[in-house]
This record gives sequence, structure tokens and C-alpha cells, in this order.
Amino acid sequence: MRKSVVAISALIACLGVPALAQQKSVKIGFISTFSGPPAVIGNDMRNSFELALDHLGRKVGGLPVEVIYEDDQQKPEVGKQKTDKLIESDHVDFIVGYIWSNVLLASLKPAIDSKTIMISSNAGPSQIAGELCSPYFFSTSWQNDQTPAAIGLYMNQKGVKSAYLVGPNYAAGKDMMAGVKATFKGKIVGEEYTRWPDQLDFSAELSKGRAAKPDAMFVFYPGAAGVQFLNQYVQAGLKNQIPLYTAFTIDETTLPRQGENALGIPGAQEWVNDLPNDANKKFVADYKAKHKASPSFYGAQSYDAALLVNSAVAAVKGDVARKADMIKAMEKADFASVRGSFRYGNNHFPIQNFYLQDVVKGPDGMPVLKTVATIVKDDQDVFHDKCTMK
Amino acid sequence: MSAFFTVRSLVIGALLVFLALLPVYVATTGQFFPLTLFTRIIILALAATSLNLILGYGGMVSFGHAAYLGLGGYVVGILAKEGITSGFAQWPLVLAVCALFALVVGALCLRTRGVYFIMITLAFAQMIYYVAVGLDRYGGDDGLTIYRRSQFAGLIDLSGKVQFYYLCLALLLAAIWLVSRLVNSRFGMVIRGSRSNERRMRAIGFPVFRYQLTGFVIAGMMCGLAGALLANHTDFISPAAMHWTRSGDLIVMIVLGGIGSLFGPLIGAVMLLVLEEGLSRLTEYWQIVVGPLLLFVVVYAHGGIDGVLASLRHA
Amino acid sequence: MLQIRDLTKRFGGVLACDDVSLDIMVGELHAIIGPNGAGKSTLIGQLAGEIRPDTGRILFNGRDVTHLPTHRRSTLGLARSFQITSLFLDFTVLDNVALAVQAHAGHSFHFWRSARREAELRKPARAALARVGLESRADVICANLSHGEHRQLEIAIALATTPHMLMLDEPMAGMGPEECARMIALLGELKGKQTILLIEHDMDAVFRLADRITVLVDGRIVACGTPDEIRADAGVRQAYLGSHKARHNG
Amino acid sequence: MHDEVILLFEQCLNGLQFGLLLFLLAAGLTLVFGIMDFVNLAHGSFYMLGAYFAATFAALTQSFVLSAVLALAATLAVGMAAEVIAIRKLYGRDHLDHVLGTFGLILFFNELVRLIWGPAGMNLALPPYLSTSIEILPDVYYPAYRLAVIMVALVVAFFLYIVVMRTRVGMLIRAGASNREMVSALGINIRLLYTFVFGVGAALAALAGLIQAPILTVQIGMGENILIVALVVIIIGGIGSIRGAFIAAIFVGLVDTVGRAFLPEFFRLVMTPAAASALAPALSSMLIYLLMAAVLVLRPQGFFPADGR
Repeated sequence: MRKSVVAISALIACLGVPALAQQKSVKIGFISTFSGPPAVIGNDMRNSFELALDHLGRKVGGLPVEVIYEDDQQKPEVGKQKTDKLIESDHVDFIVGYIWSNVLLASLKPAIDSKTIMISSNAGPSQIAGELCSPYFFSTSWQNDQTPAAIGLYMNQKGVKSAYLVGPNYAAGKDMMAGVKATFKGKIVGEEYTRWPDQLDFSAELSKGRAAKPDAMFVFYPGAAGVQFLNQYVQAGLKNQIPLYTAFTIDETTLPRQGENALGIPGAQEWVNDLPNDANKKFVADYKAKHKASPSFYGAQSYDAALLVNSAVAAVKGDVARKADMIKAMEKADFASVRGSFRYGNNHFPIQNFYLQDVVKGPDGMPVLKTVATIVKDDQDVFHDKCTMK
Repeated sequence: MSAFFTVRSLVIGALLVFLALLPVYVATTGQFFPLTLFTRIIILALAATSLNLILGYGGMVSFGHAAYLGLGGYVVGILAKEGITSGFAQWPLVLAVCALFALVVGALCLRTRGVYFIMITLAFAQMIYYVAVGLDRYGGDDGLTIYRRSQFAGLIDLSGKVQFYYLCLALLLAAIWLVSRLVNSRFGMVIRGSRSNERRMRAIGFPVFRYQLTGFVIAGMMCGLAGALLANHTDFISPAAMHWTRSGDLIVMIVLGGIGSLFGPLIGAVMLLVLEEGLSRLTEYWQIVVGPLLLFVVVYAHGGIDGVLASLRHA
Repeated sequence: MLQIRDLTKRFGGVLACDDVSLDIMVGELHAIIGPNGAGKSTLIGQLAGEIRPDTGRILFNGRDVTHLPTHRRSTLGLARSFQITSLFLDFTVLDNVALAVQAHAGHSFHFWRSARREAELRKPARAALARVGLESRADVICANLSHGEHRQLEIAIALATTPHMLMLDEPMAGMGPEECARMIALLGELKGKQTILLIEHDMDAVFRLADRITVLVDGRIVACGTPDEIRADAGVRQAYLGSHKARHNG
Repeated sequence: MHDEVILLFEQCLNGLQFGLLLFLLAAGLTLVFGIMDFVNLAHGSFYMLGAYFAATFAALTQSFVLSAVLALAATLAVGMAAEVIAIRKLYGRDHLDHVLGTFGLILFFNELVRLIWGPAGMNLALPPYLSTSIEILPDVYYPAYRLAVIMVALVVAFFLYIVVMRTRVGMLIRAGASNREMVSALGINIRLLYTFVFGVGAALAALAGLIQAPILTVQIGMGENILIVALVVIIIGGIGSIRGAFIAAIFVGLVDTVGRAFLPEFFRLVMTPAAASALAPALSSMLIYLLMAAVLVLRPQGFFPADGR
């Protein structure tokens, strides 16, 4: 008797297989920076993406998942080369990742031309929200200008009359400056750009900042550059002279190295570690348990990206060839996002809330990021009307 | 006749047959990645061949030859961004711009000798690198995506992978044939004579400067063409294409392949890039092998692989 | 043929060429002798254009070539050989000479035809080789030649430029007896067909070949005349001996 | 107006600091080049190694000064080892072989560092007494660390000048620069002298590297770009001349820093801030290369022809 049971179950097993035969597993390419100082961000994104896959039982839409991680070395030409490799050599179904806007812009064309669905879990250059938008592109983060625009509004609320802006001279840096200038009502007394990514010596810019005597200073320096800037800002004795407002400069990956320097410096964010929804609690708790450190917004956005892929593949029951249907499913964004629910705009960029974060002393005396207020609700980027999609 | 079937010509023959038949293999297996890889190898071999003309045959150690790769690419990229995508307009302009740049740079550099020549060619390449970094309108450091490849009004469709591959292969073989004619012509004899003994060349009545400058300009134009091909191949151009380590890579290809030999650059390009691609799959630390290998070739096998193949004639 | 007017050249403290004036007649074989360091090489360097004189003028066939670059002087018919052999070692012997022919066969902006198959270059080259007796070694790589053969090749290259005047810088240097004899025979043949300026230490060769001899000591001409006059000239003998004494306390 | 003057003064100090740093790098390069007629592209790798060693030792010993000394010693050893194993085989070859051989060394050292320290890069935290700013003029604050760097570099420059000019070793070094064969003919163990000089060159590069470590992050390939600027400095200063390298380094340091600081103001009048600040640093970098090209064309031996001084 037992033998026949075994035979039948084997039969069923092989019957079941052909249905899925044509798509054994879902292949996902993940491009981020795993070398040099920004490797800290890349690792945070990888850990969060892997955590999401663990939560999904290592299956996406019922299919086993295979992830190929590639290092773009923070260089546009290397990022493009690795994107080409993932598409032509590894034949991936999805490409996820991209910290830097310039790397994403360089890698967009090969993905769109080959109709490979691309999900940016961080970079959100204005061009892709506008004229370069594509049905095959989705963002689980934000459009670059939205966060600094939120800070601009907050500076108005705080009655700041004049501001001095400093940022790196690459695609995202220009977007950030444009974002603040769009909403900030006060006078811009100075706008300085520094060479990216190798200039980490801000002495010239800080001296000019002090000379301009603004009410406040706005800064955008992600990753190690943020650590360097803050150190030199404090070293130059500006901490108590000129208040500092930031975007993407103070986060869970840089806070350990910024320490006390970061106390009392506000920043805006679309995701914060103390958001009350269940998905976020589970994500933060499991991440801390596994990695002994708290996740950053880079990680949260990558976690959501995995859930988005899962929702798409599940909608087509594993037949990833049906790209149009997957795209329709992704546009509904029906998955439990760690930042609570959000909707997609016509250009596939999220419409979501932005919160104000401050750095305060935590219960154990270590500086911690704490949400203070909601600056704006259901904010959509200003470029969506330039996108030709519906 | 026996000299014809030497080991070297057999290896080179086999390499050329392989390159010619590669698209057939790719079509059957549907694996397109080797085609992309070898298109890039052929384009860089073209650039190395142009450098070999002045470095291998002419003894002019230019450490800034990647500047022309960048120049060719940026002319195509800038014109494409401004809406001019016809190859008939772009490519002649690439040659003109590279010729002009080579003329000016050559006229200044060829006044120096030895290590100063190496340094001044490096300096001019760095200058073009920083011009590209400063071109904010064309992306500066972030690079420039080329959305439409050079159009040749239906004559050749550059976005067709196989057609583009054969175009590059044809241009490479034409370049190698041109170099073979050049170096044996009267002009070539002057260039090679100046490498062997410049003082004697002057004593017997050769105004060496104008011939070296002509060689410099020809090499610059040929490398500019390779730059235009590279920009079309990667649909993207950034200052990194002109970084001084890229000029170093070109020299490494020539030395590995066989300095001052016709097919040395091609052999060197294939070896270096296949090594890069293959090893990088095995270990992320593949460069740890290339460094010492280069040192070994420089110290012991001065003729590079071509030299080794040639010495096998008696085998 | 060649007029040198009060040529002076100073290297720091050393006065290598002190107000030298000299005329070389058409067709004559004029020798210049003098102890080491007398300024012979500096003189030929200035004539060839590799060294720029401080003052003075050089006229070649009536034309002022003082500041002309080396290659222009060669095209005007002023050829030279080098004291230290300076050849195209990685080329064949025939290529070496063919290059010299090519230098004087119009401009070299020909990019297509293979130079090695151009009879108008190869024939004169073989003829020059024949004149120096090297035609059998035409296809040998220059580096594999003996020292004597190298010296002969230097002469062949100079001849291949069909010069009006030939400047030979110690052609006999480092040669064995029979090689010297062959070189002297060669120079004897050239005598009369070519104006030759010979700088040499080998006294019997000089006295047998030279129409006129100039003696140079410490950059100054101490005597100039026929071999017999020079042999008899007391000043020359004293200058040769004296210069040794002079140098000790100089 | 007062602010403008302070700003200019601060920028000149920054320029001086960058110039002195360049001198440390250039001194080693010009010594090796002048004496052994050896083009050492791997000099940038020793700059990187110095920074990595310092960051590692700082983590172990918590003392900035001790880790600096250990880093210098370690890089000296690596430099000497590299000379014995690889560099020595390249003497007497033409400069193309030197360039290629040391280009291979760069690739090797980059991967070795990636193998040992991993790709993530490190940073060297400043000790508290160095990470404040000092009021050098009425309400003008200047980071204490940069002042310390200027002091250290001046001391090293003075010490180097004395050694090269006044001591027996210095005399040997200068003799080696002018006539290599003669020195070896005099029975002096030239091989040991070369190994020692190459090692000192590497240590000087390491000093420059570990000084920059707190300001810039320590990462793979950090030495490649600044190496080119150092090469420019020794060409302008005259190869083999310490004095030439010193003066050229200060000059290049000032031109680069002041250009980077004030050119944007100038361009801001004609173009957007973003375009201006892209063009300004590019132009100031180009200025340096233009300067070198001019020197090479006009005076191929540089301002202070190599006489070892």
C-alpha cells in the first residue's frame, strides 16, 4: 500500500511540475554599492532585502527566488556594465537597487530597452519622474526633490529667513537643492556644490557659510560624506552658531559614527523606525535581532521592493512572461508596506507622507532618531505631469 | 612557404576565424553576452592598434591615448544630445576633432623626449578628462546617456547587435591592414627609424618632427573612431573612459600582446579582457593576478605573447 | 666649398673651440689632427649642426648654415659619420643605407607602397654598399655586424646621401691592421671624387691620404698646410709635446 | 570686506596645507626618480598603505601618534621588500618598462588591500586634542588638525633638507643622482642605498597618506589621483631636486585650493551655480596640467635642474 501512495504522490508532484516548468525560479538582480565607504548602505539594503525574502519563506509568488548581487562601486559606468551583465548574461526578471541617481540614470536605457522591470529602492532622479518615465520602472522610495521640499516647508514653519545650501555636484545633489528652493520662502544667501564622490574636505564651503551669516544651513550628504561633513561642521565651531537642516545626511547607518555631533539636527524622511504599523514593527524588530543594528530608510525601501516583486509574481501566478499584467498589479501597490499604505502616481513614483525626525538622547544615552511631526501628507512629486503615462 | 605556417600565424588565423564565426555560435545558442563582450574587445583592440602605430613602431610612449577614446565618444554623445544623430555627420566630425586635438597636442609634446613625453601626454589627457568633468550640460561626472545610436540611413543599423559586431570587426581588420601598409611605406620607415636611432635619422637628412606628428595625428583619428564605436556600443559616455588608468590599460594590451607587432594589440586586448571577464567570475580579486603577470612580461618576456609565439617558430 | 669664420664655443670654463677659421677646397681631402680633447669633435659637432656655436659663421657652398638644423645641412649635401658607431641596429644593413637614400629622394609622405620594394631606393643603396665592400652582408641585421663592418657601414650611409662633402669622425677608431688597410684603400678611392674632411688619430693614414692637414690644439689652429709642411713644422711638434705640459698646470 | 579677507586667509592656509602634503608625496618620488632614474607609479599605493596601516594601528592602540609611527615603519618595510623583489629587476630598463611594471604593482597593491582589509574602507578618528579648532586670529577659527599637519610637514621638510644637504648619507644620495656609476665604482654598496632610499620614499608617501586619512576616508585607489598631481609637482620643480619639489608643491597647492574656492564666484556671474561649481574645480585642476605642459615645452628640465639639491 505504502508503495502506491509514494507512486501517486510522485505522479502528482511531476504533474504539478510542468505547469511551472517553464519558470523554475524568479531571478532578481540587485545593484548597490558594496565597496568603499558607501558599502555600509549597500549592506543595509542587502540585509533588508534578504530579511524580506525570509519573511516570504524564500519564495516570490510561490516560486523559489534567486538573487544576484552586483557592486556598482559608486561609478555610473560600472553600474551600467553590471546592469548589462544582469540582463544579457544572467537574464534576470527584475532589477532592484540603485543608491545613486547618476548610476540609475546610466543604467535605465538597457533595462527599459530589454523590457526588464526595474525597481529603484533609493535613487529618484527628476528626469525619471518626468520625461524619462516608463511602464517598466517603479520606485519604492521617493522622487529626490520631495524630501528637501518637506524640509523647506519645515524651515518656513520655524521662521527661517535666509539659508545657505551645500551639496554634492551630481544628479541627486542638484535635485535636492531644487527641492528646497521650490518650497523655502526665505532668501538663499549661498549655494555651494562640491566634487562628488571624492571631495570630503569641506573647509572652503564651511568658511564661506560662516562668512554668509545665514539664519540656517541646509545640507545633503549621504553616507560617509555626511559623517565627514558633520565632523568638520562641529570642528569649525559652527554647531551653536548656525542651525543645520538636513536631508538624507543623518540616518541609522551614519548615526553610530556621527554620535553627539548629530544631536538636535532635524531631517525629513518618508520612513522612520518608530512608525506605528505592524509591518514596520516586525521589520525593525527582526532586523535588530538578526544584525544587532537598526535598519535605515535605504533598508526599509529595499524591504518594500521585495514585497512589491512578490505581489507582482503572485498576481500572474508565477508566469513572469506576462509583464503587462505584472505591471498592472504593481501599480495597485497592494502589499503591507513598512511605511504604511501608499499609492502610486502615474509615473510609478509613490504618493506618501513625510515626517520630521530629530536626533535625541535615547534611553541608553546613545543618540537616536525620533519622529517629531508629520510635515506633509500624501505628497506627490512635482514632475509627474511631465510623464506621458496615463 | 614554411615561414607562412609558423605557430604564430596559425594562432592568429585561428583567432580571426573564431572572431568571424562568433555571431553564428551566438545565434544558435541564443547567448548574446559573448557578442557584447567581444564587440567591446574588438573596439578596444582598434584603440590599442592605433596606439601601437606610434608606441610600438614609432617609439612615442603616449600615456594619454585614452583621451581620443573619450573625445570620439563625447563628440557622438554631444551631437546626439543636440539632436544630430546621423552617423554621416558625427563620424567625420569625430575624425576632424581628434585630428585637430592630436595636431595641437602632438606639436607641443613632440618637443620633449623620454619621461617628459610620457608626462606631458598624460597631462593633456588629464586636461581633457577635467574638461569632460566640467561639462555640466553634458552630465559632467555623471556621464551622458546616448538614446539614439549613430544612424546611417538604413545602410547599417548600429543597434542590431550582429551588424554592429561585424562593422567593428571590419573596421579593426581594415585598421590592422592600414597599419601594415603604413609601417612598411616610406613614411613608416621614417617613423621606425626615429624609434631605432633618432640622432642618425636627423644626420642623414630627415625632418623627423613632421613625420612623428603625422603619425600622432593618424593614431589619434583611428582611436577617435574607436571612441565613437565604444559610445555607440555602450550607449553611454563618461569622463571615466578617459581616466589615466584607461590609457594604462591600452599600453598593457600592447605590451601583453607584443609591442611593435601587427596583431599584438588584438592578442593583448583579447587576453586582458577575457582574463578580466573570466577571472572576475572566479574571484573578485582577479586583478591580483594581472598585476604580477604584467610585471613578469615586462621583466622577462619583452616581446609579449606575439614574441613568444614567434620564438616558437622552431618548435 | 666650406668656409669657417672665427668659430668659438665655450662649455662653462672650457674653451672648446677658440676663434677657428678654416677653408676646405672643393675636391680636396682635408685632415684635422690633434691630441685628445683638442676640440675636434666639438668642431665637427658645430659643422653638423648638433652643437650651436657661441660666435662665428659657417658658409657651405657660399650659403650661411651656422644656425641651420642638422637635417637641412644634410639635404644641402653635408654628410657625416659618427665617432661612436650610431646605426639602426634592428634594421638590416640594406635598410640602413636605403633610409639614407630615401632621405634625399624627396619627401617621405608616401603611405602606401612598401619602401622595401622601391627599386629607386634599393639600387642606389646596394651601389653604396658595393663601394664600401659590404654588398654581401646586405640582408644581415645590423646588430650582428663586426665593429669594422659597422665603421664601413657608417661610410656607406654617408655616401648614400650623395653628399658634396663628407665629414668622417675617426673612421679608423678601434680597427685592426688589415681593416685599417681596407679603410685607407677605400678613402683613397673616394679621394678626388668627393670633398672629404677627415678627423683621425692614425698618423700614417692621414699623411698618406691628406691633401692638406690642420692641427688643432686646445681649440685653436696651430698649423695648416701640406703633409710635408706639417711634418717639418716645429710648432706642431712642440705643440703636440707642449700641450701635454700645458695641460698639467692648466 | 573683513569677511572676504578672512576667507582668503583661510583658503591660503588650506592651500599651504595641501601644498605641504603634496611635498611629502613629491619628495619621495623625486628622490627615487632623481637617484635611480626610476619612474614609480606605485608611489600612490604606499600613500594608501600608510593610511590603511595608520587606521588599523589606531584601532589597536587608540593612540594617534603611536599608530602613525607604526604605519611609517610598516610601509618602510613594504617599500624595501617591493624594491628587493620587483623594482630592482627594472633598473636600467627604459621608462616605459618602469611605468608598466609599477602600473602592475598598483593593480597588485589595490587587490592586496581589498583582500586584507576588505572593500568597505576605513576611517581614522582624530584624537580629541586635535579635533577642535583654534582661534588663531580674533574670531577666526582654524581646525587644530590642519595646523598640526602644517607644523609636521614643515619639520619633515626641514629635516629632509638637512639630511640631503649636510650629512654623509645626503652626499651619497646627491652623488648617486648625478653619477650613478661613479658612486658604485667607489665601492659603496649601491644596492643597499637604493633599497634604503626607495624605502624612505615609501615612508614619506605613507606619512602623506596617514595625514590625509582623518580628512578623507581611507579607501582603495585613494592614491591614484593625487599621484598624478605629485608627478606634476616634481616635473615643475625639476626631477631629483628636493628644493624644486618643495617650492613647486606649495605653488601647486595654493593654485589648486584658491582656484577651487574663488573661481566659482567668478563663474557664478555667467552661469548657474551648479554649472559654475562643476567648471571651477575642473578648471583649477586643468590649470595645474596647463602649467606643467608649459614648463615641459619651455624648460624641459624644470625650474631647478636636477642637481640633487
